[in-house]
Amino acid sequence: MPVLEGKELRIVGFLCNWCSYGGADTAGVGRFNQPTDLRIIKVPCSGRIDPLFIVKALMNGADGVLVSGCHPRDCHYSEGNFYARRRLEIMQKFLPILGYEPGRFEYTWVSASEGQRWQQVVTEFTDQIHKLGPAPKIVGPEASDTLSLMQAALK
Amino acid sequence: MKFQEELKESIRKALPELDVVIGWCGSFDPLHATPHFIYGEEDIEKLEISPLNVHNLATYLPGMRGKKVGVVVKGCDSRSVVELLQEKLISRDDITIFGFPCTGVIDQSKVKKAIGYVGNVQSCDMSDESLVVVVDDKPHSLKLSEVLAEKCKSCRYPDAIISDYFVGDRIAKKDPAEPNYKELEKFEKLAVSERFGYWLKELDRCIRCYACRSACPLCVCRDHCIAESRDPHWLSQENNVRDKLMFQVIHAYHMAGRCTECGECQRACPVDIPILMLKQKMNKEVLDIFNYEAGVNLKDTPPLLSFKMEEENITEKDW
Amino acid sequence: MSTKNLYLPEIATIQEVIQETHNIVTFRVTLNNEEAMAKFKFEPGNVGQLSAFGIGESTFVINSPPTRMDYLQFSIMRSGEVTGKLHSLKAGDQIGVRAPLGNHFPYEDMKGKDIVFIGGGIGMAPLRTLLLFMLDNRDDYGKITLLYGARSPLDMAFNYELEDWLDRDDLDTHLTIDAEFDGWEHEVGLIPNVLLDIAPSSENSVAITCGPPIMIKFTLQALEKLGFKDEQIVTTLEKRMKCGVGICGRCNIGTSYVCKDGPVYTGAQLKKLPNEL
Amino acid sequence: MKIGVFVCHCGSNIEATVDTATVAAAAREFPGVVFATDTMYTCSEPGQDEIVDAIKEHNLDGIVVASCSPRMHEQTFRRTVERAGLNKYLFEMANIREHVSWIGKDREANTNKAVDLVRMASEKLMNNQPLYPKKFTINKRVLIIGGGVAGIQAALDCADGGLEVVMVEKTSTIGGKMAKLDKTFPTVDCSSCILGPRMVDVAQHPNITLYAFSEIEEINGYVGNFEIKVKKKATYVDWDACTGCGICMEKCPSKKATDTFNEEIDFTKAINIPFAQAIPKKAKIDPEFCTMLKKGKCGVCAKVCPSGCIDYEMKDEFITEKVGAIVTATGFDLFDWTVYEEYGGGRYPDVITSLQYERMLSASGPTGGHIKRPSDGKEPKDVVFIQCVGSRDKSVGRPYCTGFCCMYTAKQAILTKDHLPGSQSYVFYMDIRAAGKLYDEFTRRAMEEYDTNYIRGRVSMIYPKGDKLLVRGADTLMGTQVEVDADLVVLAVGAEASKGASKLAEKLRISYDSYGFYMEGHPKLKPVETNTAGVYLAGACQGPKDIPSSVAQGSAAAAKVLGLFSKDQLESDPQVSTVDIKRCIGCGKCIQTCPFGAIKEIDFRGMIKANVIETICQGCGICTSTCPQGAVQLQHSTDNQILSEVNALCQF
Amino acid sequence: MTLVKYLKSTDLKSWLAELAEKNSVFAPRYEGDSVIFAPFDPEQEIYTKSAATVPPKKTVFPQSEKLVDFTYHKDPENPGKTLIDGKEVLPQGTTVVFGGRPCDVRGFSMFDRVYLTKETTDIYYKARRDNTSFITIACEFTESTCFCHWVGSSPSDPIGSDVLAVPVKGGFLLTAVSARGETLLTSKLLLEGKPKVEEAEEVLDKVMENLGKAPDLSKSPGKLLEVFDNMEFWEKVSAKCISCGTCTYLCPTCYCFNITDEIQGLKGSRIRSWDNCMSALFTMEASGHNPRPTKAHRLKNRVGHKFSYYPDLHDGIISCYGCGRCIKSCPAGVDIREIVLKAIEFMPTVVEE
Repeated sequence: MPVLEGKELRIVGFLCNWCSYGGADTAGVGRFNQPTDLRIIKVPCSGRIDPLFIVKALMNGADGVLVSGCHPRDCHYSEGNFYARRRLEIMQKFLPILGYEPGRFEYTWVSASEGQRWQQVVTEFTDQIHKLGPAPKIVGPEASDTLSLMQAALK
Repeated sequence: MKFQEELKESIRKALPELDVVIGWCGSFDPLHATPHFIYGEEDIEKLEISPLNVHNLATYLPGMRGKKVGVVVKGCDSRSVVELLQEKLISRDDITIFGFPCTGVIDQSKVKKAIGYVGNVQSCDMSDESLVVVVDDKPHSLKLSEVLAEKCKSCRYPDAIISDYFVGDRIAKKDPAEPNYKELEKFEKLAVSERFGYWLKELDRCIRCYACRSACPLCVCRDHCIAESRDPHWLSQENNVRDKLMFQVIHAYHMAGRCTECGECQRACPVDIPILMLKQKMNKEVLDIFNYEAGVNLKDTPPLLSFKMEEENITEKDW
Repeated sequence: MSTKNLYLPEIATIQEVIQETHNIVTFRVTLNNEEAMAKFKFEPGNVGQLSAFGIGESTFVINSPPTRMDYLQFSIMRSGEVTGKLHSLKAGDQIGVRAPLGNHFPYEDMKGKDIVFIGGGIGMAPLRTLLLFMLDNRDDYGKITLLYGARSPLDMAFNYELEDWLDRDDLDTHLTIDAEFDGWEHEVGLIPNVLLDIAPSSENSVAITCGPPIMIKFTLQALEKLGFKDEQIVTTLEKRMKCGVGICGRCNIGTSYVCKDGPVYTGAQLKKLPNEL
Repeated sequence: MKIGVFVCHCGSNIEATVDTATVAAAAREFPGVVFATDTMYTCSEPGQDEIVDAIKEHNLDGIVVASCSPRMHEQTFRRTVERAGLNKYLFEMANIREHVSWIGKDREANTNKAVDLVRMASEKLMNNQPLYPKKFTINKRVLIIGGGVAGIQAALDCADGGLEVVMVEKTSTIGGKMAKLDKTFPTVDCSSCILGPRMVDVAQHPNITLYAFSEIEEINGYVGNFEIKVKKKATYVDWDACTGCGICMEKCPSKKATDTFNEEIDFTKAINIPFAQAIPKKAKIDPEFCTMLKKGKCGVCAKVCPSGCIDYEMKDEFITEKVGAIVTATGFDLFDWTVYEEYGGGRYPDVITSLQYERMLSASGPTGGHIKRPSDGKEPKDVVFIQCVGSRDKSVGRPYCTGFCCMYTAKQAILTKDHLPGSQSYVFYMDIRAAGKLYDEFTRRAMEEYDTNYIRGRVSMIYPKGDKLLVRGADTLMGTQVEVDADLVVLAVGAEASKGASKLAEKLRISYDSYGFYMEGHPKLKPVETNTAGVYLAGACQGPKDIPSSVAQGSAAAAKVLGLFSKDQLESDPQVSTVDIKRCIGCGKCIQTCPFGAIKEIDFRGMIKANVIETICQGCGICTSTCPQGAVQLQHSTDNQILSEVNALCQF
Repeated sequence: MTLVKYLKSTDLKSWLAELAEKNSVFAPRYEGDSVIFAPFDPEQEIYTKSAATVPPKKTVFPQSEKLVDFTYHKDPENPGKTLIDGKEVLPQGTTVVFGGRPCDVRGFSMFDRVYLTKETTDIYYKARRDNTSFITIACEFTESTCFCHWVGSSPSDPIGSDVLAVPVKGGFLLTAVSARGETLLTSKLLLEGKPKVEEAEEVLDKVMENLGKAPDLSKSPGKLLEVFDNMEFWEKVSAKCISCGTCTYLCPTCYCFNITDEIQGLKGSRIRSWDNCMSALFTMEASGHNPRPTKAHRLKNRVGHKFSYYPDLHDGIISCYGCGRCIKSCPAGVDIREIVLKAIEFMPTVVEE
């Protein structure tokens, strides 16, 4: 089932199991309303996230990617989010050269108790992606397939 | 070159203790050089030092683990050696480094552009300032500065940073002290859709030969690159520009904080795709965020393999 | 020129799955197209490419004999992605089959001779097709000896027919394992050593051997000691294969393409090939 | 793979905003899914039975349950599929309650999202592999780090339970902070009378090996099999021979050594035994003050020692101990209050800490239990106690409440009156926190029976006025300014993590908060566990605690250790990294980044390869995202599993 | 009588535009700094001076093509029952390739002997081969990497082509060298060619003269087998090889491929893509065993295949047409000519007993 045409954009979240996934659960338990665009992939630790997953998601058609882990120093594995912070930061700074607007990908820290913060993060990020609109998509085998679509869109 | 004979002498001295020394010699036409493997006395004479020696010979080192290898390096190549040593991909005890003052190498694409057709080069005479290339009996005079590789124009490490033998007089560090990212910065100013379209158009002609990776001295996965593996299955074998671009992102990211910008990826590309820019972008950010440059200090750790509890230059989004 | 699509597999249904050992399963399959199944012809030693669609193809010998055509039997040892996927399939699931491919055992040339089969581990699979074929044409051949070895009884495939083979009067069956094992009543020892103990005569004989490279190496030495000449030895080779029809270019040893010109080679043929196993 | 999908209504919790029947119908179209249904309460007994039956009936070898958060019921369903004979890792959950039905009311969008989450789960499941735990034997010895009351309790409980205990204490005596106290609240009984016998028990217990004046140098290994390197710091006294007679201390001419046990309200000798009841009661030389060690002259102690145990050449010694579990009970230290300029920043001798006051009150202390002003040795009349010094104060980076200061201040006010009946105590406080059995009654006694003047408000300034200190503060209840001419000011200084706690945490590979307190496994349910298997917490190292809480935690940690050791073998979590030896090129990047030291270099047929020690690996996956060729894969979160989830979301 | 026509350079684009009405037309043009074959675009300049960076191999043998599309069909009544169907995906339409060189186009004759034999017909290859015409430009210049004359070809070799275009002043002399070629030369834009025949011949003579004398490679099949087991020889000649695939992917005669599956959900494809014998993965078996474990083994196979095995199987025809791309584009300067000559000259050192 594709995203709800016109209503939703495709937003992928990578959340660490110990803090942010729990934070999202806490938000759920607290019935904190959130936009429906985001789909969450659970990983054990933000340090597990290869930044290339983010690129893969974008190139495969995601409009936005959100990563969330434990606050620095609170990592369940003590160091995972410190590595993650460096790697995610560098990828975030890199993406614009490929033609993805800054803001398509964000990362943040949310603890298991911060349900409200999670609600805020999801709401703001979804809003941010909707403001940017759909991300450029690569279609078809040849560059011309995509380029002609892009040109058509400009007209 | 003045110190060529001196270099040969050093190699002659070191060779008995070594399995092989890697340098350069002439190739299929006078405009090209090729890596030259010196196994014995008889191979030494062919060695030539010239601005045609584009190849970064450090590329061969990780594949020769366990052998005693001598390697002749330009300043930029020596940074690859440093990075390899730093990552313990080669052992200092096994390699002997021959350094010399490098005044820059020639970019063949620029020569091609300047002359037009270089299929049949009959001779190529080089001086400090210029070169005269004779193609089909017609001489073409070119200023060296016009055809110098881009990386050489802003070179900050003309002398090998690490060497066991250094021949010739060291060149003092040239200005500018900061890497030159002017072209990159120009590109970054384009509209997002233009940037996006640019890469698709450029990567479209990629033939997935992966010479970019094979020529990279720091692509050490070699036979186990994830470009062709199914577990993990990052890329499909389908003919699509998406996977071609994805591979370049993978390469750039795997090089983040490790790339010394030797430019071999782009030079090796048989269809001249400007992929170095992606690595430059990564390096620019690495410098910005971590104040780090790869292959300069033996004791460094690549920034993505380490961390600080407090990162001075990372400002996280405030939600 | 043929207009048949070399790469389009026949869809087949797995009728039965037999878990042979912890890492070997056997599929009994029939082609979905009944006409194709009825017309299907092959020779002992021919191989087939099995497809797990979405993962890929891998080569296996057809180890049932052409004399028993209720189904085609393939035994699959788990080693990579395709075999991993095949191992997860169950009866009723569908796979693709491209067969027959490759050459076959020169069974015509073996008529009237004594036959010695020497199989190690999964190497028993290619021997099985020829063994059953010969048993089904028993009068054409002289004495038939089978030596089948595996690391342990737990690694021994085709358990369900070993008893029958042992019981037969017209087949001299020897089973061996590498090391002592509780309850094992047969021989213990490495195949080449047991072979020397059995010491089949080389006179008017053919030895057919298949198994892991190291076993082959020492078995060939043992056969030489027993007086077998290169022409009297037949073995099969394995290579990474893709097309199965001698085009894609990876399985060659010099001029010989294992997928098309093999997998069956005599000792004499092997000696003529460049040394690139 | 044959997958069964169960979409849970959770009563109306999910069904109210997600059309579960539609989700199940959509799931039937997914690759591999051969059975899909919606159920009322999947976690209920009939719900679970339905899964078991379906596995049998449809020959399923993978299960997806779309219901609540896996943090809620993943374990439950894993047991269910195991009951049906499936490996428990051939199971995935889609969280359609906390992440879908509870956070939005748009039924269409929710249903659509739930379908996506189920697709993601089933695509991942197709890449799952059965995983099996490995069994390994354990060394049933326990290391206790810190010999305060929490550590002592843990050690004795473990030792009484039959375990061999190794206790490492960094000072030359056990007893910790409690040994310095005069009396304890709310019973006002003698601290050393309660603790002393427990300390003796430690010394005499056949199962306990005590290393005092020692520190942890290195910790290797994993739960069940730790290897500890202990540094026995040089004491310059052969403790095997020392009888603790104290002659050396008596004769030592160097009298200006720092007396840490007495909180530096007096000096001690360069060779000293901290206090009379010290365990072990052994002398040690403080090299900073010993003229023999500094200048090579003196040697008095060696001359007078009847057992000849002085050894000026002594060096630090390293001992290796093998244990199966570790209890950290490193306690707390006091906040450095001298940052408070308004209290004089340490310049006024008659402004002291509560712990210094405690030593002054103690009969075995340097003043012999007499309250004397440090400046002139006079008995004070007006004593001011200031609460919350370095507690509940964001301006000094200590926003938390130390928790026990209210109580000991009340105790000290009472004791002041007992010692000096003519005295008057004043307490400046923010709130009275007296939540504990008999606690509130105790503070009331201080106010009502002992006439302590409790003033709710902060002190803004202390400055000398003649030989007194003028304490100026606000009385926020009266809305007035208060000034007290005090003879002595006692600061209730807050607790912080003990010095070196963070360094030790790094060796233990456990997490700590920004104040250096160790992180428990779960704030409610795992108060004494850490996230590193086999490492437990007791006492104030986890956060400020009073004596009963510390003791309770000591016992709790001991119970955990005894529980752990009740099995002869442990099972390791199979969700760990494994190395594909064929793909590994031995670059060592994984080794470099592993926070647990779980990856080691091995030689494989002459090639360097990485190897994961399954029992050490905690399953974070940093190695997997570090390895450029994907040779190290974290089981159950492999690249292919995550990629299949990404693809499931992005390519449909 | 052979059909000859004259095409003015200025009419080239119009002519190709005419051809593009019924065919997809490929022509060489600059993309970045390299010349590649791309769908004809009247807006872009066509490059005709020398051989393209990448040969037009992909027009008949694409870098990656679908062989089979397969679908898992679920039985709506019983989701447990899944049927698979696999459909062949055959290429459609006709193609005209303008601007290949004789060495590029003759390369396909090397494919033919393998892909179109009596027993095996690769119908995908055949479908493209039968429907692709080549208008080949004979070489007016030679490059230092050219050695077509060593391997039995020449700068005007018509094998595999339909029309041969010889550069003459102001345009090209077009000669139909196949029946299909004649049908391509019907445009009104083309002028009578006879007056230009002589000039064209002169051009070709001059080129041959420039190429010089070719060494005798007839002994290469035997000599390469002789040095087969001399690993020191192969290690030395392969030392500078970096094991990339540039030589194979740019080679007009390299025909090896890989077959892999890709699947999304219930639908997927079986894909054939160019493979590269210089990669260790080419022969790596699932067990981890690799019969060609080092680059020396692999380069030996590449040279051996072209200069020994193929000629042994196919009437002595060397499966290299001397385009020289593997030399020119090799990032490390490996020169296949040098290796073959070294093998031919190689004298095994006789060890005295």
